[in-house]
Amino acid sequence: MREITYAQALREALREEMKRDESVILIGEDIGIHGGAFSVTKGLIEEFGPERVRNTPISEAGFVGAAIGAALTGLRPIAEIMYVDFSTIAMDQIVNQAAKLRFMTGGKTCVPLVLRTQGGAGRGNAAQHSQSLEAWYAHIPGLLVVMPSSPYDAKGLLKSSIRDNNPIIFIEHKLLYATKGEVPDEGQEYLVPIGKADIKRKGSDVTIVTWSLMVRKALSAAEMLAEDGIAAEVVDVRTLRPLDTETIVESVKRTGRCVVVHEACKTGGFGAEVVARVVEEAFDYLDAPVLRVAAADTPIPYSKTLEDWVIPSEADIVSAVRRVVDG
Amino acid sequence: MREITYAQALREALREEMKRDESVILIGEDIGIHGGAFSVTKGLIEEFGPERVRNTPISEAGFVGAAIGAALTGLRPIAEIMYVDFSTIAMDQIVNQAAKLRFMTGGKTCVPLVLRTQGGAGRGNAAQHSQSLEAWYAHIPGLLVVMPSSPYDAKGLLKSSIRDNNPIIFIEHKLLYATKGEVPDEGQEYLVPIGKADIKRKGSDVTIVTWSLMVRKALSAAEMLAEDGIAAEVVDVRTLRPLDTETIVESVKRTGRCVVVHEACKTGGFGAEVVARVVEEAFDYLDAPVLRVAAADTPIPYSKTLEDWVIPSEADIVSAVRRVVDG
Amino acid sequence: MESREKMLRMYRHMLAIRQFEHKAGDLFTRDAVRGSIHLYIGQEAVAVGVCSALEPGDYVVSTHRGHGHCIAKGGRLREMMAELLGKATGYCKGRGGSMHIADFGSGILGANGIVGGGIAIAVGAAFSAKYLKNGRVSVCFFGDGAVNQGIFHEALNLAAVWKVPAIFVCENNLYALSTPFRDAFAIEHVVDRAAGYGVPGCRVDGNDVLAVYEAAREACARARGGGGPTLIEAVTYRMDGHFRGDPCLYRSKQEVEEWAARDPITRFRAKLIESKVASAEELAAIEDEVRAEVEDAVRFALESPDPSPQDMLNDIYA
Amino acid sequence: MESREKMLRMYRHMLAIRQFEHKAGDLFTRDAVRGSIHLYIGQEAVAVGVCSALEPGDYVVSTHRGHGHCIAKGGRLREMMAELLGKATGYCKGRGGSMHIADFGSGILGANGIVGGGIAIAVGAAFSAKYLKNGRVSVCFFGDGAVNQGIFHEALNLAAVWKVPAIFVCENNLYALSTPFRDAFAIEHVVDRAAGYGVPGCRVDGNDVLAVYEAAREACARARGGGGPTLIEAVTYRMDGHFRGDPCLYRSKQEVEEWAARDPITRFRAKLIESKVASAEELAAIEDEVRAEVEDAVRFALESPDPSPQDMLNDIYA
Ligand SMILES: Cc1ncc(C[n+]2csc(CCOP(=O)(O)OP(=O)(O)O)c2C)c(N)n1
Ligand SMILES: Cc1ncc(C[n+]2csc(CCOP(=O)(O)OP(=O)(O)O)c2C)c(N)n1
Ligand SMILES: [Mg+2]
Ligand SMILES: [Mg+2]
Repeated sequence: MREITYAQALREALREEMKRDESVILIGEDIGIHGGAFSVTKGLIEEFGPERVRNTPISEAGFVGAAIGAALTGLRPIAEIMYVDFSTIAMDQIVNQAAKLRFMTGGKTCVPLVLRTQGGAGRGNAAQHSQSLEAWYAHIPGLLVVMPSSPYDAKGLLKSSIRDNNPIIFIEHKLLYATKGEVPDEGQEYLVPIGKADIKRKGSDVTIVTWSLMVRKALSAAEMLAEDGIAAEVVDVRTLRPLDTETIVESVKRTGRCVVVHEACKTGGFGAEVVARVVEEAFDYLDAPVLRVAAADTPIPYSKTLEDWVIPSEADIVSAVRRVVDG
Repeated sequence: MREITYAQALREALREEMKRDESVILIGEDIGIHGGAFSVTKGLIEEFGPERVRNTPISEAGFVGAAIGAALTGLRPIAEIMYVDFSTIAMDQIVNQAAKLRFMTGGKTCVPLVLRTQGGAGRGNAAQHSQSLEAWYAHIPGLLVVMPSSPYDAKGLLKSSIRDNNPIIFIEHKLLYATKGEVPDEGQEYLVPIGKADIKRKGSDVTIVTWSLMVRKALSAAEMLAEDGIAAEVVDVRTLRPLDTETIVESVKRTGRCVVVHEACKTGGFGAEVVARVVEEAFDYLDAPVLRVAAADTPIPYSKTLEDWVIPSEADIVSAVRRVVDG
Repeated sequence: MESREKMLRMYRHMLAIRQFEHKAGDLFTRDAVRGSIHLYIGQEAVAVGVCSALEPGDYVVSTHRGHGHCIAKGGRLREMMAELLGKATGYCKGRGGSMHIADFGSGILGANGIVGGGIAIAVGAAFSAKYLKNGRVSVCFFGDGAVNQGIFHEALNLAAVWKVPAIFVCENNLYALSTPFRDAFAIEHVVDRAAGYGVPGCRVDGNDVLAVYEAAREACARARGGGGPTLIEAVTYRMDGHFRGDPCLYRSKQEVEEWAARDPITRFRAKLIESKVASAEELAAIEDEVRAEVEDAVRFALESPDPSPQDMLNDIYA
Repeated sequence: MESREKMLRMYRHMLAIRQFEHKAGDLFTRDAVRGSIHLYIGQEAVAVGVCSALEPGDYVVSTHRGHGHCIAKGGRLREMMAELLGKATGYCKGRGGSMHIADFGSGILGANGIVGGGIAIAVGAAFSAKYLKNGRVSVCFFGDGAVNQGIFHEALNLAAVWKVPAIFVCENNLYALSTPFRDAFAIEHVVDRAAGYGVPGCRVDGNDVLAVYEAAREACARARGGGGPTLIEAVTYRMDGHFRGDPCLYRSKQEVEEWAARDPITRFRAKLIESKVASAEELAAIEDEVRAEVEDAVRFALESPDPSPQDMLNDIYA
């Protein structure tokens, strides 16, 4: 199979779905000739024109609201919020409107809206451009939350999201755009189902549950652990809401140990939800406490020394696994 | 001691602190002659004048931002957001500005801001006026989150919050305003420390960890359980950030069992964080899985039948406790 | 002058709103309606004037004070009243209540509990009309209070830049809850803001249904002709409190009485008789019919079953 | 005409910004600066013109393109450069970087990574000045792009209604990242929005430091005199990309060249010589001094230690 980047994979998903369905449109800041802050929409305005690739003024609340209105009336908009940090500005529209409209009106409509955004640290973008806010969205009934870790998943999940009739928060990671991975040729269409975790590595000693960029770090950590004879299973949840609890719990029942890894701050992060579910459903199988490896509870600092210290490393994962394995 | 309502207790805290310190001002919608949506600020504009009790246009982001600016430059504003649901509109100001300003600028300033708001269901206010969003705020380093359950705590914690130099999300509950409880006379000043849980009932069989309105339900449930010979300890965390993990863990180590109760939706609620900490720090003491009793994962419905079904009841708490006690 | 039929339909709708609201208020007072309701009494000419200029396919986005818009756009009283009573037969099957009534079949995209929350949504509906070339327009109602929300600004600008067929109708009833207009604005009129977006603005007597209708017709013509959005300021007054139960400490009895003298229904009724569109008897007959309809709606609502929690969870995700 | 001393200080500040930015850009290209930086090159006359009208105690709230405002308001180059390099000696001890530099002692309340994020904060500072009666004014800088954020609208209205001593300075550099002004507005000028808030507006050549200074002086006088806020639109151009590394696909080389011909520093320099405020030699001496200062700042920054994670967590809570 050919290898392409995560950014290319996303672009292909957008292109293919826009070609397939005229009701799919893009809305966002600088997504036209500039191609978006991470070049994901590069070339699309040339191919599909400015009516379908709509650059907007800097008005996150306004254009997300407009995307909701368009979704209610026959279109399938994909709105792009440049950094997940800026989604705070559109929070009423996302959480009080998009997420709840179907329910509040008795299930008589739906809001087929994909909100693409990206988060995460690692580039020195500092506290207002580096957050991992997935826990907020995963707490809101009515939303789906998708966080792919590989080009393959990114493409397949974005296509599924565009075809889904619910509002979906699709969170990419700024450090993943340039990463490469195998993706079927453009002719060979595939979808990745929403709500299905993927076991990215098999193992019998401990279950590492993770998502987004941390999947890569968990896989490296698993390599390191393998050298010490510890076989770690890496479960990439891929979608946080709905969470594929079954796959996680089934894995933990086999391994008896679990470590949850995410880049968001530890306190109140979605890792806690994973822990709570594992405890609720597999308590009797647990040979050790379920631990979390997550960012320190601080805004993301600018300097490299500080940022590196805050974000979980492979070594942090290895040491947490050792703690649950060695007791 | 005299008994006053939660709303009165809050009003006394505001009055006393405004009298004590001229830099304390109030900003919010309809807090003047109308006295606020829940009458907490009733009479204050008459007493302190419109310069200190500032009615604002309907501009949540704007007036929260203004409160931040005032806090940076010598005042101690208390901003009121009528329903926590509307805080979504001010989310950038709260989370990207207020919470991070001190850190981002190297600890060289502080933001002494109290953001009073109220949440919760139970009055048929439906999906956009009934949320419990504390988990969001508790996830953000730089914020403190306070949620008192009694008039005594409400007054003492609001006074402490006003004197604190950090941005504080102070979340009241719409069903608590009319509830009564003992509070020292106005002359007898007291403060309740931020970050200290309160054991509202002693017990040796199970620890119920909870906050806000659910403390009352947990206490009733504990009464019912006592009749069956089950002694439940009820820990009111009072502040979610910082969370008094020590008191919780110490209690669980004594009882060996824990149930967390909150009104927010279960998935991604702050209960998961409590579970994760208990598992991290008291795993070896646990005789049963830690369970959560929380709202169903749905937007809050309007009809009474539906709303009652969604919100945790005393019976739900009793049955969860039975499950962890009976195994 | 519009056709007799059209004018009588306007009258009927205004009456239906008024009587519906009176009943809703009573039911609230009797605790049959929960939460809070915001009655439209006194503002009927705005909803009816605007919606009379619309086609069935056109969109309307409403507010917390939304019953009037819904009725004027063709919403059915039975399902509305049942919703207020939280019944399974209500528009939202009891999930939404007063502030979330929608009727997608009639182009009613929903009331909204968030002040200003619907404004951008209306722009999106207008965009889709333009994109799909279906000739529809999208109307957004909102109060004077909502004008100071950031989303008003963003949405109006977006509509202007995208040149979509959106009509922004500000019902300036002089108060946002307890806040008088003069305390929330440093300008005379809401419509003074239109020029800042390059949008035509128009200020109209919101208690004169025909004046509102004319303004809306002009805005519709502009929108359908590709001329983009319009901002209409309809000056009116709410006769009830902000919500049922509001002590109204912020306004004088005298002011309320002055506005009572400008009641939009009384005025329109007088006009219909004066201009011989209809006789007093004919209008009385309409009044009786409307009363019966509203009573039927109340009966329907009261007799309807409560929703069951079981099927509720199916309405969260599509 | 202002005093010679004042004019030379303006010139010095403009130069300092220009040279600081060139160095910062170089350091970014050499990977010594992380994240992204937005250079102020070409816009120096705005920051310097405005800040020259301010007193030391006055407040300034800045943006993602904030180095210029900081220098103009009296920020120290060493701590600024150290911050760009993420050093312990930087203004923010390496926690903030380019977009969060603040110097509370100089009234600089902080740059901001959120477009529009600081506008309401400036209104709050203006409010506190009014409340505390300390005679200060609060200036908020923001770009044309920020004008379409809801918070601009809310903040401007709040300032007008509260009549606080706030000065809103829009640096209209014709683009918001890749979006040209005409694609984001259906009006000619940003200042066309002022009337909608009851706020006096004024449009000025943002590449003419004395014109900006005059406009700011007038706004300050109004603010200090209790006359409330002013909206100033300073038309200018950024000579570099939106951020360092921007391919600038959205604008033509010709346009860039046209603006290069209107360079604010070259113009001011010519004016100073022409009006005999200073000789070319005197100005060259200033240039040398500034160059030395900037080089000193770079040296200081490069030689400074990295911050340590240990004491970082103390800066989250007060
Ligand atoms: C974002 C938000 N802020 C505040 C409220 C509370 N609230 C509901 S209606 C209202 C006043 C609205 O005034 P206006 O827009 O003039 O409409 P009117 O009630 O006069 O019809 C307020 C403050 C709300 N529902 N949403
Ligand atoms: C809320 C928000 N949206 C988008 C961005 C990304 N962004 C940073 S600067 C910028 C353009 C700002 O344009 P303008 O306000 O004109 O300032 P300029 O860059 O021209 O100085 C954008 C879109 C952001 N930082 N914050
Ligand atoms: Mg109003
Ligand atoms: Mg610009």
